[in-house]
Amino acid sequence: MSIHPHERLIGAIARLILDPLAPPARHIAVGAASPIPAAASWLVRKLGHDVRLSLLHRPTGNPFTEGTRELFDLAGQGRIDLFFLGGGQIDGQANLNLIGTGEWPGRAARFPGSFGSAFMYFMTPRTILFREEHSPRVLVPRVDIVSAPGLSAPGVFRRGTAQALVTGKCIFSFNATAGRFRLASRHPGETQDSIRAATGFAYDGADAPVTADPTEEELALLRGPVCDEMLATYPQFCRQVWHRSDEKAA
Amino acid sequence: MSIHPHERLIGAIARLILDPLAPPARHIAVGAASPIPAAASWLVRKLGHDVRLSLLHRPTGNPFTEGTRELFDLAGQGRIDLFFLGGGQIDGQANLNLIGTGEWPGRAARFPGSFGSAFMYFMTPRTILFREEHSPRVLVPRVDIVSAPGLSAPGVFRRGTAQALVTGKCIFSFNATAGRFRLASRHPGETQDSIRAATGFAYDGADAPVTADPTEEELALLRGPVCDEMLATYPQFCRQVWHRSDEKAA
Amino acid sequence: MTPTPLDALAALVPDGALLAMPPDNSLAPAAFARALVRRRARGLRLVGVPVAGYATDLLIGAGCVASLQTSAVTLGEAGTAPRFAAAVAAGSIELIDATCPAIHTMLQAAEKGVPFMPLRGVIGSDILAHRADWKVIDNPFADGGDPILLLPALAPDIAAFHAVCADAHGNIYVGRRRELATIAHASRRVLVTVERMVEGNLLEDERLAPGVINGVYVEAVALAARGAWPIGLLDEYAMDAAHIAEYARLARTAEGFSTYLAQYVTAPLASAAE
Amino acid sequence: MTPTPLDALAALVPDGALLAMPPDNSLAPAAFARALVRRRARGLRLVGVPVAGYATDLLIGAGCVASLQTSAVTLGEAGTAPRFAAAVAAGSIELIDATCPAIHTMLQAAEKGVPFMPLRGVIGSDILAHRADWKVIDNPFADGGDPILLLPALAPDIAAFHAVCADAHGNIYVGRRRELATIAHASRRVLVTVERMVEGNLLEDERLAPGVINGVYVEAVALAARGAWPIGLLDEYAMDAAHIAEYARLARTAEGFSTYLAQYVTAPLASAAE
Repeated sequence: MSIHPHERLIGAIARLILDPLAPPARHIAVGAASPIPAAASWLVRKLGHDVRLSLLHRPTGNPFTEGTRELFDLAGQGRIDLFFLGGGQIDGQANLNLIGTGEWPGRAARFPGSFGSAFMYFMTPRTILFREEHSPRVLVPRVDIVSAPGLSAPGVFRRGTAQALVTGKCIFSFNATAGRFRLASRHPGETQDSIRAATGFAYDGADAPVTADPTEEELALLRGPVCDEMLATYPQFCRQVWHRSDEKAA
Repeated sequence: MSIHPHERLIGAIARLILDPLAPPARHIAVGAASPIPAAASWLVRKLGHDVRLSLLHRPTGNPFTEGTRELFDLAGQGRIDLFFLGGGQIDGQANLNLIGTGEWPGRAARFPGSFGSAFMYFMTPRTILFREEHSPRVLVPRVDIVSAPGLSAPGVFRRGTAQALVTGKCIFSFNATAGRFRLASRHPGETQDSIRAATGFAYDGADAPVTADPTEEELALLRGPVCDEMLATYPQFCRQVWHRSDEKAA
Repeated sequence: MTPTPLDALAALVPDGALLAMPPDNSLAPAAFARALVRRRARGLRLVGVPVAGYATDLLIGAGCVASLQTSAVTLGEAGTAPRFAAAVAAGSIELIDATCPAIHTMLQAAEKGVPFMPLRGVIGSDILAHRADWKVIDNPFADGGDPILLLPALAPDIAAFHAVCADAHGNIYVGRRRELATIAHASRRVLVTVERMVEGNLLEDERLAPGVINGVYVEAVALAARGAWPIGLLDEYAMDAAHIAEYARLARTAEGFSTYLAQYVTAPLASAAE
Repeated sequence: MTPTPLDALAALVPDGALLAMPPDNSLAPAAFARALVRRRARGLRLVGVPVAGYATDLLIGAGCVASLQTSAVTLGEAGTAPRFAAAVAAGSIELIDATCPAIHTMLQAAEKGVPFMPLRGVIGSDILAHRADWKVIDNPFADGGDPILLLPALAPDIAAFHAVCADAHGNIYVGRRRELATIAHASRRVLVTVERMVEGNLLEDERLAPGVINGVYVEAVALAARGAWPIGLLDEYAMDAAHIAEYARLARTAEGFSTYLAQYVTAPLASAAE
């Protein structure tokens, strides 16, 4: 069985979670409809790391009893170390736009909305940005609408910002001091030119090594125990990536 | 069976609750360790009035799932029409002192503390003050410490204040505009002089009619269905007043 | 509390009401929304707590909605909420963007009876730039230079949701979805549909009480078996993903949406089934 | 989470800790307080949420307490808390008076991660006059002339309570006493005694989950059968009113209190029973 591109993304995110230079990730929360970040978090757990996962929107066995309010309160308390965010647009200063393009409130193209991004991005020490589509349409010089800013003025309470941006083509690390992304690795099949051409914002690092494949151990964990954990919440994803379905859930 | 003085107080409080000139009492909350106000509220219910009772500190079947916080939130929302308060000292401006006498925080004699009085007194349209001991020690010209003020400066958010003060000797009504009590009725056996002598603060109305006894119907309700409701929470009170004990609770 | 017929429950909502509903993963009142469409509700000002889904998209498509305050509108795996997207493109509804914890916080302020409540974050977001009713102050407990957002209390005229069961006292079982209690506490009137009525008093049962909303907050209850459908309800039944996908497909056009309404909402059969 | 022995749980509380406990009607940690007396805890800064009772009076009498923030101290039907009254008269503890909803509000601010939260009422009370850490501002959402109290967030170092059961994940069943969740959320560390450990995961059980506090907040759990005694525990067992009355009587004097300690708290037998 060849490596599915999603498996590569999952492995790459898991390595970002485990980055020894980043603040510790003892508690990771994963929002709704995020199978790849969820799988990466499970992989870290199944690799034996002592990390707590709070996964929203499991139909039963949800970890919370006050819905998303409890998630946001946890983040407010500083008890969530790492969260994942995406964006309809993401710019070179790590600003996120989940609201829409064109005039406010997204007259050209309306996205679903900000969800909790305008809060979570400030409250967690680390955010891993994830957006599979890597195109000039998504990675723009400047977002049309800022639903959550990547950087804040001095004095504004903020625990952290983006650690990295993971796309279908590459991984960018984010330098909060410079307010700029740097190419950290490119996925197999991509070149420095293909990435440059698909990226609307300027970034540092003309080239970078190829993103490492998941190890055999990681692949075995993904296809076994990680998939087991994901089946009930993400049946479609598990079918698509691992050709498995949950007999009970079906 | 003669009328127990507590039955008279219960009947008098029930009539105050039903006072047609006061704001409607659709929802009455009764705090802990308040058998007489609780019995008066139950009596109003058993007389057929459509009133909701929230009784705190029933060991099981408590109406709340967030403890007293839910009570205070209810009051904040304006959903509680009537509450009962007492005081180690009560003065002629209806200021309450549940904290202590002498220097702060009650060096001469410390009372238990303010509980929620500094909030509830502002939040409910009506408060019935109840203190059985009627003496110059309790009913003072000016409380040593204000745990909850009877009146507030203009602009301070406040839905109401004291409707009346019920003691073991009499009932005073409170005129919030004048900031003064007026003798409304004196209990059997009391005279205008005995009340004047036992009251530390000045009040209007030299004399007043005798407090009416509970009717036969009211007494029958008190001794039957009201006592039934009270047995589990106030076994000692029910024994003392009605010579009844709860076999199940015993 | 005697159950009200579902269409009578919907009739309790006046046109123009500020109506709060939970999202598709938290006891959304789908049958109630269909009843609102049947009663031709107009000018509703919806609040998605904190996001909105099927019921909101349906009401927007049916022309019931004047404005929507929420943090997002989504059909989950079925993607974009099509009538919402069309309404935004046409500018036919007023959209008031928030962010999830801000919605929770504004309701908590109403729950507590205070005029405002603070929230961290949000500063620098264009959401704030478009909220004239939100204020940033300097934190009075810091030594200066610590801006913090204050959000006004939000007290919906009506909250509506679909729960598991109710008793004769109007107590409602919502299980682990305790956030529904805050919506109920904050709202002036609460209308609830339930799968079934139960005997006794839910608050007297120590095992059930933690998942119960006190009837003091509840104005009326209607029976609506499978009343969350096509959304799921706790462990009672799962989401009907195929139906939501069908909705998403049909609702992509105004014509398709009309077909959907005729088949599932206004048809005599669909109506009678509720 | 493997249960810790009770005395080891008490050893996790450093001298001087800001320690929050619920009152006698809401899962008060009586056995835990006795263990703190045995470990000779000193300088504790107690928070009674929102009032205090037996456990607090015991700790004050045993010399464990430097300060107490609460809205009241009472033994309920047994009357005044005698060691508290003696300590106030002697000025031997610092007493920080609050009012019930203010305690709840300060914890809710910590729960939410905001530096303050407003509360209505209180203005004109001498409680406010003695709280330099409370502020009155003019409501920024009114047109002026609307003073409102702001309370600072209160994040206890440790919260302790006695609950029904825990599972291996540290999830705690508190039933309808949901206010315990706020205490747990607001506190940096949470130590819990329970009647028993249970199999499985309490949060996976849809019937129990509404009464469960997530183990994410919980540092350690100790088994303590009848660990609320002489206080009652939900519908598990009733308050031992005779014992509380005996305590109230003995604790009226320092000598009587010593007798009580020797008999019920520090005696080898009493200790071994816990």
